[in-house]
Amino acid sequence: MSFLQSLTDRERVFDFLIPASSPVDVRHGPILYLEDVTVSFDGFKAINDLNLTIDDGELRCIIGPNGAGKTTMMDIITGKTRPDRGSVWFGSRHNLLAMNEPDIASLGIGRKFQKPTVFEALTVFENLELAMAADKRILPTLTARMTGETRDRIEEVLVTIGLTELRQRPAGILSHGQKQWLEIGMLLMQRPRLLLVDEPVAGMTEQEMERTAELLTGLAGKGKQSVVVVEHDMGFVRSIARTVTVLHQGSVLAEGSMDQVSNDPKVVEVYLGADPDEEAA
Amino acid sequence: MIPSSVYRTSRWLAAPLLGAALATPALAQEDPIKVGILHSLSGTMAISETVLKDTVEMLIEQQNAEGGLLGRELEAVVVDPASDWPLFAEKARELLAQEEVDVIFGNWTSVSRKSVLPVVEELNGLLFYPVQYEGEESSENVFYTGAAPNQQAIPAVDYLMNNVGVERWVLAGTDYVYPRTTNKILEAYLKSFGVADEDIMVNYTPFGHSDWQNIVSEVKAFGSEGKKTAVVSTINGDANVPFYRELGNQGIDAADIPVVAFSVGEQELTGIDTAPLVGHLAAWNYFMSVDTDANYDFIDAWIDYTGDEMAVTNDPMEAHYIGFNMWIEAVRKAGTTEVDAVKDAIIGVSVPNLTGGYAAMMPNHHITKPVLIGEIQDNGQFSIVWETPSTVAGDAWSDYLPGSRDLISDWRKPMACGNYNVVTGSCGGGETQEETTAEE
Amino acid sequence: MTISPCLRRMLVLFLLAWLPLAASAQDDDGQQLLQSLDAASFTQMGEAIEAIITSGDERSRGWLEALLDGKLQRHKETGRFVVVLENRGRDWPVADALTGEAIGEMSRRDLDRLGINNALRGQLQSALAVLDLHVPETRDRREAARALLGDVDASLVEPLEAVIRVEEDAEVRRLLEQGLAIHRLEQGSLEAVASLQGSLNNRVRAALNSAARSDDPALAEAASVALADIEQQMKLNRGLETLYFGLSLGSVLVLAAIGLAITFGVMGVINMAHGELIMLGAYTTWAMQQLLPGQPGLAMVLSIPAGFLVAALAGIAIERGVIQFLKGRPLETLLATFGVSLILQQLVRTVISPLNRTVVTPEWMSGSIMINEGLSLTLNRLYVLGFALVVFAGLMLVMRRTRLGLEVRAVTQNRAMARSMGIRATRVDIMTFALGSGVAGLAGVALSQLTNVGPNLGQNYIIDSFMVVVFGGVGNLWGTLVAGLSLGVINQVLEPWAGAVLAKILVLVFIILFIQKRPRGLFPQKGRAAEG
Amino acid sequence: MHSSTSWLARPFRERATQLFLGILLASLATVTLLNLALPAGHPLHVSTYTVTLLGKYLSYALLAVAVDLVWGYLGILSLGHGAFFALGGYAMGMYLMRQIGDRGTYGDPVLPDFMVFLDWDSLPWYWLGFDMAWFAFLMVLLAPGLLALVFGFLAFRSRVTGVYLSIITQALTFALMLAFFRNEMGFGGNNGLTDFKELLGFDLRSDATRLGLFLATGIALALGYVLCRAIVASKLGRVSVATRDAEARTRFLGYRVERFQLFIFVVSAMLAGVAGALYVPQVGIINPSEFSPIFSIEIVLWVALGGRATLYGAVIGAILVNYAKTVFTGVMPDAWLFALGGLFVLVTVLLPKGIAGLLAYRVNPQRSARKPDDPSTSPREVSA
Repeated sequence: MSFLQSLTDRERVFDFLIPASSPVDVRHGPILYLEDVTVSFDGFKAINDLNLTIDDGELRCIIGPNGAGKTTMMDIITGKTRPDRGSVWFGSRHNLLAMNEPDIASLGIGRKFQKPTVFEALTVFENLELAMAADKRILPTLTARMTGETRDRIEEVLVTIGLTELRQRPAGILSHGQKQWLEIGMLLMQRPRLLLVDEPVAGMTEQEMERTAELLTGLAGKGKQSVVVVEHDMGFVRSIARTVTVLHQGSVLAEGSMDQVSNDPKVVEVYLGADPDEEAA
Repeated sequence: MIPSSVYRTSRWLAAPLLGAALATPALAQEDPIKVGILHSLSGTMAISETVLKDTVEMLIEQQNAEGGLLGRELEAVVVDPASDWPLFAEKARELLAQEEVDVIFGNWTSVSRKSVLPVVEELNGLLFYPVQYEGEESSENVFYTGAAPNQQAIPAVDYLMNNVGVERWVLAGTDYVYPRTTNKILEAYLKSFGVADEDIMVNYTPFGHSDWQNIVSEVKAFGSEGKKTAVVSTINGDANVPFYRELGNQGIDAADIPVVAFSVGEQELTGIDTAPLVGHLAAWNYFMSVDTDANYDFIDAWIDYTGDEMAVTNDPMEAHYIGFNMWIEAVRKAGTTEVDAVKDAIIGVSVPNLTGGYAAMMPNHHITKPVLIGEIQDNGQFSIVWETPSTVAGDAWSDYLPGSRDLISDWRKPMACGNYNVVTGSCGGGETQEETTAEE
Repeated sequence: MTISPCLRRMLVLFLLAWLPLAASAQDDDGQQLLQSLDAASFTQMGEAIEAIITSGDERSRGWLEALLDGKLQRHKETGRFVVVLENRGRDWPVADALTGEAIGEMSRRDLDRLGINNALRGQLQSALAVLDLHVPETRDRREAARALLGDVDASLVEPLEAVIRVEEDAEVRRLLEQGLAIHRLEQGSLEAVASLQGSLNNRVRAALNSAARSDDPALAEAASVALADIEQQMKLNRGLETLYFGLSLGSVLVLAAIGLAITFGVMGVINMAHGELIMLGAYTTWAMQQLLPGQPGLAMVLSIPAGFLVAALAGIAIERGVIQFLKGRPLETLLATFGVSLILQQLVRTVISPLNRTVVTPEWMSGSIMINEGLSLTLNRLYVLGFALVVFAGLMLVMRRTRLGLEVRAVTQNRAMARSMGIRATRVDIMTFALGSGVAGLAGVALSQLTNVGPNLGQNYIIDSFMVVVFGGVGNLWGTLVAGLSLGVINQVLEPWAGAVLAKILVLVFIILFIQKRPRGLFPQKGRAAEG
Repeated sequence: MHSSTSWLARPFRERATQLFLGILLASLATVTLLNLALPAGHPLHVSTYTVTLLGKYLSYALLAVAVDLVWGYLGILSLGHGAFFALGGYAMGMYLMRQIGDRGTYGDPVLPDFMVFLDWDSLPWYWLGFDMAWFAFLMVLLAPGLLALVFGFLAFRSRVTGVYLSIITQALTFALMLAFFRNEMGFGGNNGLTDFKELLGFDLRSDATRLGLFLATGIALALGYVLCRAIVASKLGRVSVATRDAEARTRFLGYRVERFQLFIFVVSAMLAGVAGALYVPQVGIINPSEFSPIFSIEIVLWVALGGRATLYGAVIGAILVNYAKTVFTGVMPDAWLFALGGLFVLVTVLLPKGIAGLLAYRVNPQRSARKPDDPSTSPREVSA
């Protein structure tokens, strides 16, 4: 929101008055709000004046050719990369650009990496345990003990991601798809308000894909999680998407329902006649 | 050093018992006499110490060829403390407690001696230490066959002052206790001759220092003040090669600024291209070039033993030669290898050295030595240019250090004290203050 | 050291009419002269030396030179004087001092050396120097003239002026005039100061310094003014000198580290035996000199390829024998190669010797080149500096321009991909490791000219090498170059006021803090080794 | 209360830990018995020499455990842990020096000998307080702890990782070595501190004291082991493993990774300090060579040899290597380096998981096949 607005806005509470852990304020609709975000890596503009708004409980799909800046965008939201310009707000209270990864995570933004990253040396169960929302300072972590309800919660998630019988095996031995799920499971444990899911179905079989689709659609909803999915697989996107955003060269090319965008000539041009340099970049 | 009178008496009581224990049938007469050799065969000090190990082994071989000692064979027990100081202590303990050797020949660096010292004293062993050192020590169980500062450093400086007319001094050394102490002594000594502060430049470098460019050029500048300048080098082993190379290359020749070294002998020179060093000096109590039959015999024996025509001998080897013969003498005199007996017997023993004179064991466990100044020649040998008229007795406590001025050492009974303070009239840590420290 | 009047007299005579003197001496005269050399005190010996020169015996020069390097000796029994031709070992080949013909070997035991001390050496040198003023080679005449600086006194003035008149080489003339000026200055003449203005020569400064201390206020004043002026010029010199020292030290670091920059930086192998590979290179140089006695220069040149080869082969052996089994576990390579380094060290100790080996410096590498009287660069280090740059350039070429370099980079970036493109990754690994090791060998060849050639050689450089590579940024050759040189210069700049030890400490602290600021080194790079 | 301490009790419920403690305590008891009960001549008699030797091994073992904690479970390869060990040692050494009192050569009641003959007139400020045991023992923990805190804070905050971290830890210990070599520092330079007389009033030369020190070291090792085990078995332990294997991921789960790293690093440094403090009175000397980078690398080798990320592996490795060293240097003085070097090469090539891996396989093949802590698969390895 522009500076003037922010002054006139009577509801506005100044950042420094808000404890970082305060619940996200979504009374004004959007849970995520990117404005004029630009970031460039030695000259090459990865994100270029990107504006994006995700509403609370929405399930949004983001598509776009390689180098469109999908992953970079996620890095910015999760605090891994600092943009050169622009503002990123979580709800109407939290300026994400002022926080680091752990803060943002504990604020309720969960992320699933493009390349599934789970803790291979730890068991499936332990992976979920670590992900679980809890006091993550040192001493509490040191003295933490497994309570009944946490165990139940973990079991419950194990069921959802269908890894119950593998719970005691190290995550390292899981198949690619299983790892994908475990990582999604870890997101669930985090109880985030906003999930950023990067290519969740890469390397999955048909059935696995369907189940993932159910999972994600089930997650999203008013007052529950909002989900942002970045995906290449058009079939998958069509199966879950309500609103689709097309990124190209770091900014929004088109936005709308799947049919709208797939009929958009610009989009078609980008996808069919995408020039090789872009692909490479 | 003896912690307290109580402890001492208890040890005097223990000694005879120990003697008895050794005399039990467990050790029959035909058992060999064990000689421990405690020299680094690996690590940084191997360069200097391996030859000393070989020397002792050679001496033992010779002794056995002459029928051994007290009708018994001599047997060498060799261990490798690997240039690792704590390991020295451990190995010393192994030699004395496990192997039960009758005597140890060993150590090179001060720190290794310091780490072995408590062990040798605790287990009442005998240690012959063959290297020139900083002094400031006199242990009941250690015999110092190397030079004390007054047997090397001071005569060398005298020579430079009187025979070369040096007026400006660079005291360059490796940063450890031997150079530190020696330079302290020399500074005091020089100032007692009215040398001004600005005419003395002191410089310390780390072990194995390899980049001498700056220091050498400083020396060069220091030497261009129109006064005759000399460098007194207590630079340790490995650092010497790059140092001398740099000297040579920056064109400092012995005629302009002579360097007199206390740690550079024939052994070190084998590793250096000596051509540019001709005329630089070293002060020792022995040189391979010494022109005596005893020396030639020793050299021949050594060359035959090593099977290397080019093998060289050096000062610490002579020290072992002397120490070994002294021990043999003492054992013969005492009729036993039992430590306390030998300790008493060895004082006053005198054996021929390799420079045509005799070395006698003083009551302070140091020996008498001649001091020689040699100039480096292009064949890696030294030509002797100066020599003390008579031998000099080793001084455990320097007269030029405030702390030790009043200390003397005499291990003959009844005094039997390594650090007797002539002022307080007490032995070392004045017992008078014992209680006060006990309380604090 | 001043030359005694007696010697002066003969020189005057000798110089004024320098037609070679009548060589009519009988052998007994020679015997006589040598007899007198064999004197109790050095003073007597000094006189004997003068006697020899004044005798004008044409053998005198040979005798004096033999005396100078301690090779003029007397047989104990026969009292026969001989010149030792080779004085190593126990039995020495000798030649008769009088007749000059070789007479087989003598045991050093039966020989008595006519020893001299520095004072006599000085006397001999200047005496020979004066004689040298008449040799045809300009270079030698210059040397002689330079050697005379500060050794001129009254009796030499006239003859030297005579020499100057006929000397055609300007440099020799200048030096001799300077020598005379120094003499006049010692005599307290003011105008001498003027003629010494601005000379940076050490001896000149020494003379001026003592003049500045003289009781004649005018002279002292003038001298100190001249000195101050000279000091001004020296300042610049010192600055350049320090820079040179720094670059030279830096070049050593670069040489030691550059091989590591490849094995470690590019392959991600933490090779603790790198130092020992350097050591092998150094020993190769030594071995070469043993094989080619008397031609250190040739040996030096040959040992460059040889050193590379030996180290490279050793590297291949290590790669095949150990590292190939540790693919993907670079850390284990640290452990295994540490074991290898222990073995290599002890191997050298047992096979060759625990003692250091002598590596002779070829004459074209010893000494220094004079930029001006006050600034001269040590040659051996100059060569090493150049060598380092050449090696670096060579490596850059290999990595940038050759097929191997391309493949290496490909494998580094993405092994699997490279494989699928038909690059034989294993072969590339071997080649890369061999290359890195070979370069370490080259470093050894160079280091043999600067420091000990002994079993511990490697140990002294391994830590520094890792520091340099990491400081420069792993896997970046330029980084290594810049890092090495800059660390060298920093160290040498700090040293004069901080002292050698503190300087090193400060450099280390600097590295630590720098890595805090730039956790990827000077030139961060993407790639396998940089990840994590 | 209970909830906050139960994590410490956890290890005692683990079979492996019980086994380890059992073996350790049992061997302590046997050695004591064989040393005291049997006469010197007896074949089974354990001489005081051996006891001291074992004591030294145990202190090394504790050091190895400390290293394994950071390397095995946190993925931080510290090539500078010798520094913390040495600092602890120096703290103890300074106390022992002060205990000599006026029994030094020069009989100076306050100044240690090396200060007297390099004529220092007064005790430097940092030596004050070391005549008090409690202060010295506090320093044994604080000196290494603080160094680790400052160093770790800088390093982890700026996310220095992998080989860069390893090398600057090496730089750290190297710098400290050079510093302690300087005689101006007032730590006895190259000679270090030696010729100790007594500790807490016990004569260091008496066999009883030596046995006591040996036992104390054994206990310390047991406690240290339990502490590390407790940390590793706690959730914090799992977080650190997570950090080791996927640092970024851990951050995105909301853990402040750098703080966890710092915490464990400091704990480990303090353990190393304790090890050093127990080492010094038994070997009777502390000097800068303990700071030498090579020593720190050796420590890592013990751990690797024993088996990384198992703790007990570290203990086995430390004892084995040093025992080998003792034997070889005595039996084959000229060739022992071949043996040691060969050992390192063979073990790393043939037993990637170290001896512990071998044991684990013997005990329970299927489990060891999937040993969760096995770091040799972790991505961080590439850089570490």
